[in-house]
Amino acid sequence: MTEQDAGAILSAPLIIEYPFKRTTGPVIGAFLTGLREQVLVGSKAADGRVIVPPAEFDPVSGEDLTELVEVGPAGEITTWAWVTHPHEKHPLDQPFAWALIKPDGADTPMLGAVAADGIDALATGARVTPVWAEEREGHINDLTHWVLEAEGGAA
Amino acid sequence: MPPEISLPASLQDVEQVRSVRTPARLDYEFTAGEASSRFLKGITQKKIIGQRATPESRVYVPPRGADPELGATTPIEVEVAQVGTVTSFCMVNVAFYGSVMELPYTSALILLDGADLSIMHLIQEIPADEVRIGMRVEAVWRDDADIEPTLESIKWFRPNGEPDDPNVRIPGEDHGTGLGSWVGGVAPTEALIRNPRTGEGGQA
Amino acid sequence: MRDIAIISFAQTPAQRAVKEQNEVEMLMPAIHGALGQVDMTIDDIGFTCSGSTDYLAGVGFSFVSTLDGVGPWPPIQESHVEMDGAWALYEAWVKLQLGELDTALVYSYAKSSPGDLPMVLTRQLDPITVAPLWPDTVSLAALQARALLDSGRYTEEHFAEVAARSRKSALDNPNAQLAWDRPASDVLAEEYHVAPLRKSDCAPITDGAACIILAAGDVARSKVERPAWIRGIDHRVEPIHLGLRDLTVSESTRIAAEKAGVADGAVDVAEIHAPFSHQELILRDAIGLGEDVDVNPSGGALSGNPMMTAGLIRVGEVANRISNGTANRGVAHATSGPCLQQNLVTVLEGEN
Amino acid sequence: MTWSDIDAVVIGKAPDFFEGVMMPELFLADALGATGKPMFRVHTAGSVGGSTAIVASQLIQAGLHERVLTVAFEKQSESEAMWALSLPIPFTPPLHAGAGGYFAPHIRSYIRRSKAPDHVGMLVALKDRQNGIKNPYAHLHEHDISFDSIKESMMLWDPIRYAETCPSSDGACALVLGSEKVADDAMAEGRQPAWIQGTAMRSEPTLSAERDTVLPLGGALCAADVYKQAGITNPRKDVDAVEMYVPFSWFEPMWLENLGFAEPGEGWKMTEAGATAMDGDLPVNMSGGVLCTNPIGASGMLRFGEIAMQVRGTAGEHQVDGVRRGVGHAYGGGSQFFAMWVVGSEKP
Repeated sequence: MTEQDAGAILSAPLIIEYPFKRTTGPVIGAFLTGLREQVLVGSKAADGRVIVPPAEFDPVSGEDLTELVEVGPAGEITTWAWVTHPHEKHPLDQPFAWALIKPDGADTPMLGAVAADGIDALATGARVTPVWAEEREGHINDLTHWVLEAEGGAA
Repeated sequence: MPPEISLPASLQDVEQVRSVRTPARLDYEFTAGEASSRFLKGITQKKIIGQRATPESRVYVPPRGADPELGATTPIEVEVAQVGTVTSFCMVNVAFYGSVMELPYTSALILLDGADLSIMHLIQEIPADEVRIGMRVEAVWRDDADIEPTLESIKWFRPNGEPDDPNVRIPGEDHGTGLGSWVGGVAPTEALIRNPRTGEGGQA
Repeated sequence: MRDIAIISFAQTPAQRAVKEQNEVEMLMPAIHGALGQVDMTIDDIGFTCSGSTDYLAGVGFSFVSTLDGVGPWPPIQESHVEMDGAWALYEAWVKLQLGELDTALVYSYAKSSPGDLPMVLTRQLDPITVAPLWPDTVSLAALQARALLDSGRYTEEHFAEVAARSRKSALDNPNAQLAWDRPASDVLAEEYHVAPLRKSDCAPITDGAACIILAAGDVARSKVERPAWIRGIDHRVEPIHLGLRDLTVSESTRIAAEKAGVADGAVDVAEIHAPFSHQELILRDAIGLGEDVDVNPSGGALSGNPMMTAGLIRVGEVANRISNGTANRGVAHATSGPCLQQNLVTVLEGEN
Repeated sequence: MTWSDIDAVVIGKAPDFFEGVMMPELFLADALGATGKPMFRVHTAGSVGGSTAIVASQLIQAGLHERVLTVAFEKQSESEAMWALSLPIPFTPPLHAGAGGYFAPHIRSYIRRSKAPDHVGMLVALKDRQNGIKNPYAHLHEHDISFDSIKESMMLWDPIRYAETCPSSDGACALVLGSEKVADDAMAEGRQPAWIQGTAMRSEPTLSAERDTVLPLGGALCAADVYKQAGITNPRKDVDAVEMYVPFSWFEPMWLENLGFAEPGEGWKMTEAGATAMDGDLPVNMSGGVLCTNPIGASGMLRFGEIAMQVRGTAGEHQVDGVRRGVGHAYGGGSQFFAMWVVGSEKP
């Protein structure tokens, strides 16, 4: 190969796509069942904390966690990040906030997308409530996103 | 067995979710790299061009970027023949993802004349149960208009009419038989193998 | 413990996208560079260990074909971790502790450019409750940054100072991908990327490779004038769920630093694997570094962040500064997982 | 023993595309009881279960830890293993037809070189499937398996029949490795440990002109290394039982030769004579082996764990009497990555 050909490097699209069907196990299964029923479920850890989404194993001791309790569904933002240019794979296509949300009665927050008019509408400690999909199948996307309570969420 | 779970009242009488579909797709742009791109350019000209690291080292077809014995790039190009010898083969009766071949088909390891490592490719134009180790075969190219930078531009290999090679061997197979065993009281050592970097070793 | 030192380190220049080469082609200059510096070949190496992951370039068994780059013939003693190369170095260090072998070659590499890296990395998250939301790495880091601001310990000005200092330091690093000299106020003037993070608070996407050679005791002394001795090395992990951790601290780093013995002596230099500016602040606190420590003189991950390799490069950068006499004792840190989930700390020292 | 007794966790599995989770040990950290501890992830293709256990043992041998949990798993059902192994890569024709298509020509070469009769592969399959019936943890329990049913099963990748092929399994395996003191304590409490007498790993390139894919040098050197550590000079005599990685039946005679139990070209004669049966002089794959259970990432560790059970005398129905020393073997990639250990009932 001569020098002037040196740029002729081949490239092509490579797509990795799987339909993944995952077995949930009873704990995560209960969490997804809850989403289908518009209920949030957490698990009680050995130290009494309520963890949501429920942990199958205690994050400190590693023991099985088996006691599931209802939490929320409304809750409080513990931290957040404002996305100006949503990615096509993100849950919302308008600028939105990712937030860690601690449902009422839970001791740990869970990740969610919060719809809001702008970055100024968000604050740590703000109250949010879930928006549910009309058709639910027991999937994390059954909870499509969260909205600020002041913006019309049914508290 | 999973432990017994205690559910909140609101979920005790509803059917539990047991599985969930989480389809995922990731898009990449794959780069063939220098060695493969040079090789595949040859293919678009219906040439099979192997590569080697040094004038003495092995000729690799297709080259993958490194001579795996030397751990070195393979800048030297060597056009190899489009005929070769079947060193082993397998008749495939099972469909698999990405497969476009009609079943059954024969995929074979073919040592092209002038190359030091067999390529895997299809054998056609002969009944599948007549394919033999040692059989001499030649490349059959697609129509010129359909030639692309892939080994699939060679549709398959077919018998070229030459008599079988009775001395066919897999490259490297002498190492296996030269190993000896503990049954014979000789443990294998690296010394049995020629070190391609130093030229040392290799007595059988 | 047996005395093990880093005697050689080579890396490829950090680049946004190495489009001309496949992985083994990109990797070989690092391997050849590290061997060449100490006039060794693979025949002189007792154990080889590498770090990489299939997801970055989307090719399964990526490490199988890149092994060709070392020329593993006759067959070699070898292993691979699906982790940053810093952990491959840990495995090699353990192997040399057994006393049978005296040398080890450690390499790692990544092509992050073929895919959409922040989205590819979402595949590390809980596959049922988190990954289907596709929360990209920058957004997760921004959640951590906001929590740190809310803690009142640091401000966005502190983030900007880390961002500016790192890129200025990188001007002296020929392998850096991003290097510039602008004041922190310029960084603060940038629009938010994912608030509260700005583009300059984030590491670039990088392709690259690195290689380190370890040697024990007298073998190390025979090869180089001033080996960089590994005085301590430890790594720890935390739960992946962000809600289960206090994101404003790094407990796993704290434990690793303690076990590695960071506090046993003065630290001259530290290379911290912080892909986001605020993470350097969290990590400095967790490791227990004082104000006088020269942090990330290479420019750190903010100036070039080849996945699976940036941690190993931190070790190499500290080793170089010890070997060339500019430092006597240093700390290198590597991280993995979302928001500093898993961390490794090693302490390196010159011969006194 | 509880989670708090464990000092570190070493986990292994094969490619992450199988489950669609990148570096899944990160997401599994608390399930592994690893919070606040060192956790390490090994990936050496199919040999990974073996190499993971070896890396774990070295953490103890180096004096770093007293008790290490080592785990390996694969959940092939989450995706489809054949897909994950045959991802269509641009410019690369899909000619292999999966692992069977890759290994079948090597098996044909073995048969030609050794002049082994056709029925040897079927004898291995019959033996392993019958052994698997005795193992409650085996994936396949084929109570009506017979030589004829194997012979009549479909020829998938000639010369590999369907019944001579491993299944696609979900599964996991975990071992707790302890220091000399931990094992002494177990002995004192009447629990027989399996003493690790040697460990070894070797790698060679997939596609190199120098290598012999039928009797890979890496496998032989790996065996030579581990035997030397364990003081084995005549493996056929000094080893009581073997769990080896046999995903396609013909690999039993091939590995018998590669691991020095038979002269090159003679391994099939051991199989044919029944030497590798439960009641033979060198029982091989008492558990039913990979031919009955193949959760890829765990398959190597299962070999290592099964042989430890034999030495400890805890293998239940598939226990062979009087196993004082055994070999666990795993291989991966294109017969290029090897991991082996020798365990024994006696302290080395």
